[in-house]
Amino acid sequence: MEAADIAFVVICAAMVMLMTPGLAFFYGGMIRVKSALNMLMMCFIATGISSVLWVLYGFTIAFGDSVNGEGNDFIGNFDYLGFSGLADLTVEGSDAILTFAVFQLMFAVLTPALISGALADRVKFSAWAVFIALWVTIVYFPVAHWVWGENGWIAGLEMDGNSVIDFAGGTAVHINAGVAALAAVLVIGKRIGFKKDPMRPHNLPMVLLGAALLWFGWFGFNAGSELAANGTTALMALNTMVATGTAVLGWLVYERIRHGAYTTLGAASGAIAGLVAITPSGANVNPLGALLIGLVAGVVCAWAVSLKYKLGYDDSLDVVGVHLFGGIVGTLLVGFLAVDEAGEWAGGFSQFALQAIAAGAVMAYSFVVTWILAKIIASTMGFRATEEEETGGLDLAYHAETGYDFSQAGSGTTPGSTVPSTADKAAGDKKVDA
Amino acid sequence: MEAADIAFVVICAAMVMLMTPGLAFFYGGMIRVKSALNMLMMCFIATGISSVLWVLYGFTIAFGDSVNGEGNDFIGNFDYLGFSGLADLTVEGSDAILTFAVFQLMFAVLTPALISGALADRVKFSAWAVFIALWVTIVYFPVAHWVWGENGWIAGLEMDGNSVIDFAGGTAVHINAGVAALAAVLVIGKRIGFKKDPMRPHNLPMVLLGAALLWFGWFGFNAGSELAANGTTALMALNTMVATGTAVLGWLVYERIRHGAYTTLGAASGAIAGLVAITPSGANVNPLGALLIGLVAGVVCAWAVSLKYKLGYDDSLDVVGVHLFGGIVGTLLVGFLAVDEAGEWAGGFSQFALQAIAAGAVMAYSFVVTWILAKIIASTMGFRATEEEETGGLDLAYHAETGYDFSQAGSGTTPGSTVPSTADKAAGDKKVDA
Amino acid sequence: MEAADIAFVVICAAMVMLMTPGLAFFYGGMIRVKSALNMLMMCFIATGISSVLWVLYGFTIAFGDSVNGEGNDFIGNFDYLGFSGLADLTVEGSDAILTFAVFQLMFAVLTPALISGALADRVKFSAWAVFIALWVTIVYFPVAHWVWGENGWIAGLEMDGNSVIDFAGGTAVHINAGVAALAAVLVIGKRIGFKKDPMRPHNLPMVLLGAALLWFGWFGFNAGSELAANGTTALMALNTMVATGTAVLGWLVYERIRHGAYTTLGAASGAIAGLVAITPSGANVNPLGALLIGLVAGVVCAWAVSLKYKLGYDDSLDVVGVHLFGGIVGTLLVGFLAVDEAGEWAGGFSQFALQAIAAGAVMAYSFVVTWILAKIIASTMGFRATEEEETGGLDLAYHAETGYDFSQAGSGTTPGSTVPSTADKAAGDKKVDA
Amino acid sequence: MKLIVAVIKPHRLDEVKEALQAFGVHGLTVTEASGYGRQRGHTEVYRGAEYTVDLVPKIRIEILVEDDDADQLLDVVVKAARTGKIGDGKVWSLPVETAIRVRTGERGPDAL
Amino acid sequence: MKLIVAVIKPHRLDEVKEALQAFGVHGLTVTEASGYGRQRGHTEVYRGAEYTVDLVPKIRIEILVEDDDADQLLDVVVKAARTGKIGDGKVWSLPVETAIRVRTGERGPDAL
Amino acid sequence: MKLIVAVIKPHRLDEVKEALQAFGVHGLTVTEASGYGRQRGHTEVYRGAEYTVDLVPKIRIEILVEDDDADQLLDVVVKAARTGKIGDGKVWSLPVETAIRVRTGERGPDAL
Ligand SMILES: Nc1ncnc2c1ncn2[C@@H]1O[C@H](COP(=O)(O)OP(=O)(O)O)[C@@H](O)[C@H]1O
Ligand SMILES: Nc1ncnc2c1ncn2[C@@H]1O[C@H](COP(=O)(O)OP(=O)(O)O)[C@@H](O)[C@H]1O
Ligand SMILES: Nc1ncnc2c1ncn2[C@@H]1O[C@H](COP(=O)(O)OP(=O)(O)O)[C@@H](O)[C@H]1O
Repeated sequence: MEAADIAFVVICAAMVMLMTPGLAFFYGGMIRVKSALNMLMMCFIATGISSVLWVLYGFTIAFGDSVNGEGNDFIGNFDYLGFSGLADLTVEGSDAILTFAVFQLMFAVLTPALISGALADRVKFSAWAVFIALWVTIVYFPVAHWVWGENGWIAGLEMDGNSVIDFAGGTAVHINAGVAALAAVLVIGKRIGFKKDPMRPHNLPMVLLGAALLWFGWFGFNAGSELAANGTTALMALNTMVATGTAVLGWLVYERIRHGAYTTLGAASGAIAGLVAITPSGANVNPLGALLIGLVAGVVCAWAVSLKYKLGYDDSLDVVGVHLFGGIVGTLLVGFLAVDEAGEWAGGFSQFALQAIAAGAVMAYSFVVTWILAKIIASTMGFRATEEEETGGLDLAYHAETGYDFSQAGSGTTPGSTVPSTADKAAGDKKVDA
Repeated sequence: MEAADIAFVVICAAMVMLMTPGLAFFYGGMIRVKSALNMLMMCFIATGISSVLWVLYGFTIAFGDSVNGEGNDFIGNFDYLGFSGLADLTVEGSDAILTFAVFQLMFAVLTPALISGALADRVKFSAWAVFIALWVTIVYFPVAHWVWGENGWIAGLEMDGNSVIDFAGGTAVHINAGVAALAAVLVIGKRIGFKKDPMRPHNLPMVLLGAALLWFGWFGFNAGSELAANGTTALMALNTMVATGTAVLGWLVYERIRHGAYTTLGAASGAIAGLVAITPSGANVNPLGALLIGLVAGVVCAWAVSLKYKLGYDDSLDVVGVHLFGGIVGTLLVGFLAVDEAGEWAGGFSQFALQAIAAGAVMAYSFVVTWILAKIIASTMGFRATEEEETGGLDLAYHAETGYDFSQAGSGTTPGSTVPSTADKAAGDKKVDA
Repeated sequence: MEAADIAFVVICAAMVMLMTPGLAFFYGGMIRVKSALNMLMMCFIATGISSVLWVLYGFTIAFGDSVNGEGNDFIGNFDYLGFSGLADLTVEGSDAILTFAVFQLMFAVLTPALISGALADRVKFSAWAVFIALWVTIVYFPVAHWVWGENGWIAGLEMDGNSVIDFAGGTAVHINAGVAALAAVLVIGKRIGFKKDPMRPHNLPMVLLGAALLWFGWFGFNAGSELAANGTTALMALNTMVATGTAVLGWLVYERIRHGAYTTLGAASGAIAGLVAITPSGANVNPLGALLIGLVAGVVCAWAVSLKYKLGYDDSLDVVGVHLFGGIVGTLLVGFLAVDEAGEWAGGFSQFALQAIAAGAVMAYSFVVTWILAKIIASTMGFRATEEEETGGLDLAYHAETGYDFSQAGSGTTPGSTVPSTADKAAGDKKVDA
Repeated sequence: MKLIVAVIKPHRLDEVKEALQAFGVHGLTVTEASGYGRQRGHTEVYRGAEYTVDLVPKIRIEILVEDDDADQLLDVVVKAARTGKIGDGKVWSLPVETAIRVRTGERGPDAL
Repeated sequence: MKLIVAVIKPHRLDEVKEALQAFGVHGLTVTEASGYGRQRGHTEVYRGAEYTVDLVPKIRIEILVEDDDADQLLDVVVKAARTGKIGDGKVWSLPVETAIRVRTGERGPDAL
Repeated sequence: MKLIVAVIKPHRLDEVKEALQAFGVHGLTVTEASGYGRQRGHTEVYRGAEYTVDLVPKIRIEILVEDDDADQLLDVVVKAARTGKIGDGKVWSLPVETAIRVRTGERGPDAL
């Protein structure tokens, strides 16, 4: 691998890493203050769990065959369990594999974290940890293989000489996470007070901070997916920016007409919707196409976030509305808007059909498997927080912490705390019930 | 274009993208809490608007002639309306153009956003959107052409074999935005309570966050402007850091002597002042010169922010004091401090004269055109919020939102909200008056 | 230097720059609200001071001999005072030196800032500024030379053909700062109310934001230390991620068992502990080794942060617990876990002994010199804030500011402020006592 | 006139507000408070230091009422605020000497 | 002694404070509050869900005064707080039994 | 019954709470407040504009007590809150007509 490309992809990997905290802030700011830390933690724990599993078996399930060509339609081979052999830098091409491994790891961290927004504010922290460990194992790693693996069946689909277009993860990441979110909330049920109590974002600047970090990192996500720095990379970066721009405008205008205000939350949400939609498509459309994809995504997602009230599923932070719908918009529209290397129109029915098949397959698999998984967790260890924990706030219930203490009071804390006990007592003294 | 340079510039573009949210936080933290979201939105909307216009006609006005050499002194040609032809990756050099286009787009987003700080806390959101759409069209795109375009008249100026030095945008970006800010506030007038009511920053850590993101992104802005990775790039990066360092110290020491305290806001402001001043000059001075430029910028800007009280114009967040003065300091000082490639002194009177002409021309054009533009908006759709909106806060008035809700109250919101209505009513139900 | 490597290292430098603000937020969020700005300022001031000193004499002390080979075991030569000659881009290799200079400058900014967390909440701002100016001069610059300088004595150590492994700064940065923190707090003493008053973090999302920015920047810190983009770079990036992952898990599990909760602060602290430990070691272990180093660091540091209560030194934000212990874990463990280029085990007793010598030497030197330095400052200008300043909060005492003003009150400020006086009075009117 | 002060659980505010409206009271003033009492607080953990926080969030409501309504109103508030669990709070009434509506200067019952 | 409590619009605090100073009162205690009353609240929109927020920000002031000054002071406060628009708030007075300055232990009028 | 209200320096809250517990009082309600009085405020500086902030943070405590305990309790609070420096605050007591425990409906002394 060229030094320039390693440099590019390693830095893109760091940028994509920043997306998970970005997502945590994006989500965390939307949550009521009493459970905001729990929301952040749902995202952060994904980093730990996916990183470990990636080394142990995740990489080899998803991309084992990208190294040596052996594997099947559904999963990679198991040659690289524990990353065995991958630190041998004297092997030709090992730099490329390691670079790819660190870049793709960030996707494996982000994808399960995306789901957390739907389940927010009502699940047991320990159940969530178990859920994502299992989910990446049986859903994400295989699906990543299907779409991007050397022998993945979706990667291999062909129709009239066309192949599925999913440049940076419309199906494997966004549709996958979005539909999993839907399946999971159908199992775990609604928050107490859904549609009755107000659930106002506790910190909108934090939401915008999250959106900004996501946006920044998304350049790494999208442009970095070329795994090299060239004209396609630049086109993808440009399209990523302009699609996001129209998506912001689209969402805001929809909101102004429909609800009478240009909201900050709408602007942030529109940006994410645009970024989601341009993810699969941005390397295969021209900038005017990108403008259109962004616009459609902004409007469609602005509409889709109200569905939960109409249909009655409680997707707390609209993972379905933004990621599933945004992902579908991008994945399908590129079927019509695709251009080839020379900028000539290359879309059409067969491309569209391919896109629809890919999207449908991921949706079906992810929905069914996630639903079963959630059911199993719900009926064994239990998925939901107790009513008391949910009402009192998950931060105290699971993390024994309070997010903020702005009291100007002398000792800087909510008056009434007593001195720290320095943990000289029996271990295992349970503070919380996670 | 070399892969290394594409990699470098694409990542720099992403870093510059992050500057606009950075600016939003820098500004937003300084605003009173009741209008903080509006401040953020003034910056975010610039992203949407400039991105769309860039694709439609902005790029071709500013840089159309950089592609095929035709164009005139004042604007580029119109060959690339709608980015036509620019997604053809088989054309030699298309990678360079796309890379340049995405990098320069970020400048076109940031520059109008800079102005927002001056108008903060009192303008109609819709008027602001219209204003920046027009402003980038008739001010920014042409001026960018003058300074950086293949045939731009400022780029073409010569005197004694010297040309104007504006490496990364002292004139086109900072002086331009700073003087436009001045023109606009002269038209729209002062905030209610200016010089009477206290207008304390609502969130200083947010100001520092913004400064930090700006600082980080500025490496992309400054070093990326070389459009390649080489010794000049490294020199620019180094000078960017050290000039910022002395500017922080300069501002803090000035404040300590003059006002008796080292303030956090001063440190953040000093950093921005230093970054502004090193923007045009950093590739053409040695590190000692950079230290000096930073120091002068820190002190001058610390002094200049008080001018508004003395002269009586209400530049809410000191865009004039920081960007106009900082830009002038950097643009003029490099006239004396310039060194050539070999590190030999290359400044002097003719270089200084060139710098002054460039700065003066941009100031004159931007001031006059912006003033007329603001007048037209003020006398047609109206530029100011109503008194009630301004006193009650622009967040509720235009965005139907509240920035924070830290209430530990059971339902996590300010007590007293009622259940969400799921928008099943007549569309266009106006919540706000933007 | 290759363009790809310049591109890589310059961007890594910007990423490392972001770590200092990241650290400021990480620390600032943990502090009681009344001194949070002071914490941020302790970090920000480091940027100004170290940048200036770096240009004046820091670079040449640390790395003067890396340019022309002359120098001694303990410090570099003085050929580059004031960076003389370093802006001459026509000299072959000047690009490499400038690139190296800007990258290493960021380390010289971050390292003293790390110490601030230990002294937080009780020292005079002016004394802190003087302290770090002296500390970088007599501790950091020389130690950087020892470890990374062309002729540094630690870099030159050999045993059985092995050399000390400190890829990105386990000894020079983390052990150095951690032990200096310990020495300094032993001199300045405990905060008023230590072990008695609750000192709860005022803003945990800010702590996580800081951790996220640190984590992101750390990829630049660690991978960038290769000063090139190649297989080692990729391995380091991958190991950085996975070690951090296990460290998060390690800390959380320790906390759950020992204290009964998975805390957000624990997750953030675990991440930093993992990053610290992988810093010296990440380029010389395979991913399974990285998982192990992270896990051990997470658990050891989670335990080590309680030591201050048992032993009675007041290390406010656990610089000793996290950076000293984390640094030691990484520096020593790599002695056993090291692999060579081919991925073969290369650790063992002699490697471990080398590691221990390096760590011990830095600890001894840094502890003694810092202790003397702190004593001198304490007995001349005074190091501590007065009791009144400490109780009332350092933000007002030194910075004449209040961090937050969320009052929805009409004028957006804490009711009771009076109109701004526009500084038309006698200069030097002392607001604060820094 | 009387001033009725109620310190209640935060999530009961909506119920209390609705009950008051139903009763015909159309104004009240709310402040955020913390209460210490029989209801136990909780423990927080920060880097191994365990803090006992014994103040729990409460909402404090003030309602000016005419003398005749006071007793009934007390019952309305108590009923609406009750969950039956420890920490439900207290309600008390104080005698008021004068009450004025700032806008008009009206005094006594007319001020409400 | 009396305790005068005023619930006013936040941006009138400075005027009230100045009027009190002019009157010779040199101490007061302020808390942030929210009020519910005739003044209508506003609607907020979050991702298509519209919330009606009917509590508006108010400032609550407490002033201890000697009996003789109480009546006059009520007028001073009412006048300074008035804007004439709905939501200007209420002022009321309560009888105080004892008042003590913590620093010195002085009681009654001397405590002020 | 009486209501004792104390406005004190924030960092004395713990002492007051402990003193009250020792005395046998097991409940109180706390709000954050700002006070204006003899204690001078401070000056803040934002980009060259100097603001005088004359409100200082205080803690406001309310304690319901039986009539007989009121006097003694006043002393307990005053003593625990005292630092001897300006700004120590005020304590006052008000007559209470009724007090009810929400959970049980108990009235009077039983409500405490
Ligand atoms: N003596 C008191 N004076 C003032 N407020 C009190 C008093 N006792 C209790 N409270 C308030 O009432 C709340 C509930 O009291 P608590 O003893 O916890 O439960 P309950 O009222 O159900 O017995 C407390 O949190 C506090 O705010
Ligand atoms: N009965 C009441 N008890 C306590 N506070 C009240 C009462 N009625 C009104 N208030 C307070 O006075 C404020 C103003 O009252 P409102 O009815 O809106 O306007 P106005 O006093 O001008 O008629 C309210 O926001 C509330 O804080
Ligand atoms: N007349 C008053 N009414 C209500 N509160 C008061 C009054 N005077 C003082 N206070 C409160 O008491 C606090 C301390 O008063 P101050 O005059 O500063 O000091 P001291 O009580 O020690 O003389 C003030 O900050 C304010 O909260």
